[in-house]
Amino acid sequence: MKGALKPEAAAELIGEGASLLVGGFMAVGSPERLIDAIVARGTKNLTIIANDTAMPGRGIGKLISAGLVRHVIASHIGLNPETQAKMIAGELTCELVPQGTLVERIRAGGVGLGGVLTQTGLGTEVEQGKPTIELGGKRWLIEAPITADFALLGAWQADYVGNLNYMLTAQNFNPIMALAGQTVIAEPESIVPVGVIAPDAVRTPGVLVDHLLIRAS
Amino acid sequence: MKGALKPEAAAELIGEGASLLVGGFMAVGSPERLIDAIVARGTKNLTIIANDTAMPGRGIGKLISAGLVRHVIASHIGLNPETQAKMIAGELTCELVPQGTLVERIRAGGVGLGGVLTQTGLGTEVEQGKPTIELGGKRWLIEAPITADFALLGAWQADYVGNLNYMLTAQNFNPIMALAGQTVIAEPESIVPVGVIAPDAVRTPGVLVDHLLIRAS
Amino acid sequence: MDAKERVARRVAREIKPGTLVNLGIGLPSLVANYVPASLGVFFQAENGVIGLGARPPEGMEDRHLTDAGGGFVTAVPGAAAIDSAMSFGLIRGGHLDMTVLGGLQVDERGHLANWKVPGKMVPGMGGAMDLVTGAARVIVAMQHAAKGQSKIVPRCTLPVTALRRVDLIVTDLAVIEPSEDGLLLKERAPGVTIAEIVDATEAILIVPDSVPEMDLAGGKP
Amino acid sequence: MDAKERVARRVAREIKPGTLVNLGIGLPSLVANYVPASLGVFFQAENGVIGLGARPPEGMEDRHLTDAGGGFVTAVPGAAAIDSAMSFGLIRGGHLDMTVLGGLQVDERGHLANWKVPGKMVPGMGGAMDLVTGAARVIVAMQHAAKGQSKIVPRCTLPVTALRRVDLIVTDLAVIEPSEDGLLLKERAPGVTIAEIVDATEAILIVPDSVPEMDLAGGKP
Repeated sequence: MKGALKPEAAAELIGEGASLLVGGFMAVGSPERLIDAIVARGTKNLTIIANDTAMPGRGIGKLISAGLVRHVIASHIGLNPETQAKMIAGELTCELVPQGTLVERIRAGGVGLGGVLTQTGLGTEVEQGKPTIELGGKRWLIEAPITADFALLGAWQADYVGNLNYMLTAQNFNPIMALAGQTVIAEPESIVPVGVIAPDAVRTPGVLVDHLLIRAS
Repeated sequence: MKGALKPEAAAELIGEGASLLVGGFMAVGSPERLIDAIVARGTKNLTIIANDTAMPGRGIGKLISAGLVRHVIASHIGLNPETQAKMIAGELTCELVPQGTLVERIRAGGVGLGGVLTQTGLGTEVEQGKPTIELGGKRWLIEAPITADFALLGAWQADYVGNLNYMLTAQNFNPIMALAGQTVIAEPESIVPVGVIAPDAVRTPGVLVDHLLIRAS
Repeated sequence: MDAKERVARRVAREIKPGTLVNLGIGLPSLVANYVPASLGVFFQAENGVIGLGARPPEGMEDRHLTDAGGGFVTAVPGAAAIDSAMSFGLIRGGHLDMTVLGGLQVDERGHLANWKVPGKMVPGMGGAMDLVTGAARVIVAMQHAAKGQSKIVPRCTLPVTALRRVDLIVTDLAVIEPSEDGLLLKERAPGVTIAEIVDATEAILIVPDSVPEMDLAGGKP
Repeated sequence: MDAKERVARRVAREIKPGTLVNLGIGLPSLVANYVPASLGVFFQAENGVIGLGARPPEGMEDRHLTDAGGGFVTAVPGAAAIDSAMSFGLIRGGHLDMTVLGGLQVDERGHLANWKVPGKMVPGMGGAMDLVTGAARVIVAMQHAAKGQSKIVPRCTLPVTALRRVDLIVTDLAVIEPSEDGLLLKERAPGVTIAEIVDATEAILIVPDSVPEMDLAGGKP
């Protein structure tokens, strides 16, 4: 862990065209201050990989509204009409992935596996163009691993070495995405001394975290 | 969760020839009282899937010494000379699996994936007889999922609905094995009222646990 | 009792004690209202909680605790917070005893379509494909018809959610069990005749000699 | 300074501040003794802890906290307890900056054999194959020879641990870097001549004009 950054400094790390894994489920558990800083900077042509695009005015929805997103990989965009409108207008493209497949693809990317063998999506539009394999007497869809330039996480607590934990359903994709970003930036709600988060309470080891966002003023 | 069983009653559930996932790493985190009960009952022809076979007199080592084990799937048997002696004598067979592959195969079995695509073992004896696949410009070994009739877990605390947590390195394979046993029996060091283990401290949800071992007298 | 309540009450009868159940948003979520706490059922919200509870008291909502629709919820005593990998591991690994989902169409093969209306509604499948593929039991809870059109059809015209045959369809008019032979009419809503059901159903129904009325008492206490 | 200490001290020089390092049992585990705490290095024990510390004070050992060899250890402030899936996810996913492992043989291709002597020693590979395949940097720390036999050989006669070329070999006599062209002699132990090293090595070594002595000061503070 390299230290704590101001939101503007964190946003500066992210160049145009970068791919971002963004934690959160309908913006619950998303790093809002970091997203605000990216919006303020206006970094364009982003690829966003996340469960959903939230709703206008919250979480990833703010990136969509600001027109900064070129491609979305998500399981659900139904509660953000702007995402759908921009998709129809050709301003962004969207790959829809079953939620369980999405999280497993990110995990595979993060833990060095070559892909995911799942039955989810077999015989549906999701199967189209993808390889399948017969193993153990069943047919399996082979889904590719996902990694990204950055993982942007929302956390509950962080300690000075970057260990993270999460609160209730604000956990969701965050600990999995922590494995799959080339650079990992976490926005905790509080930063506590080493030892306050006991070893068994850590959900994301600090060795995975490159930067923390400084505390909110 | 169906309630708490005496060790003898738990051992009675396990028939001859059953396959058992057994948590623990060199017996740290293994369910010792449950193992003692199986030894007392003398259930034969067991298949044991575990990181290792511990050492004589501890954990899985007691099953080996009692001659109850027909087949072992493990990453390491080097610290139990009896396992090696029985293997050489033809009393048991042994499949050696890289530790990371082993845990991932168990996870795949537990979470309904068709296999594991890994580079570990490529070009070594581990590859022999197994399919490989080319994906993303790399070659991957396809390793089969593992499930078993039972998962026998060592835990730190359980609550009345079977939620479990673990202590430090006694965690190891336990939470992964909880996913992959047809019947899951957990031996906690203490059993506490519902609510004592906060939702974010649960590592194995009680819905995965079929039986707890009653408290030690 | 309105149509939705009827469906929710009937679905609640299917829930067995001590099981893990996932309820979809909308109509399926109403089922929880008719499952007595004494049943010891745990409801899963796939965004990361086992032991979903009712709405929180006014002013006590926590923004870290929502359901898969994004609405504030509570957690029951004994609840567990899990990440998305564990959540879908439970679903895909067969650890989820039942899922109750809404439907746009179900066909004579028992195939469900519930995630897309090409050109009109492309919200994404969320967790639906994993749920239908992985849950031990899949129940579709929906209105029998929408805008005068039967939702139970010979063959789905909308994109299907999975190849898996769903286990039961519960509508405001009937309970129907997809089987290898086709759609078996099991129960009718109180006061509804077999003829009315057949008339409202585009798919062919297998009608046995006896079709009892639904039991709408809710979950078995 | 005995041979093992010499190897451990030299390997310690390779460790960069703030990194995650896995030390194998035996000789490699000694490396930790020469890495100053100020470096902020976290040691991983693959059985489930990041932030492995020294041996506990007498009488304060906890049976829930051991290393991959089963010996009692401590955890440093900031340690994290992880399960085996996370532990090997870190290893396989390239999050482990360095592993230091013992060796039975290393050959001119840089292939390591360290898990099996057919017919003699069949302990199982434990985590070795994952570590050699997945770690960002693999260092082999071993005696140059065993029972008069060079452990650095033209081609491994023992079963290899992985196809991956290891990054560095540190022995009591020399530091050798496997490269595409072969085994490059980088450093010699204090007082040891190039001729002695070449003589003790069954494999062909590429010997540059200048081969400096090892720095045995331990980790950079």
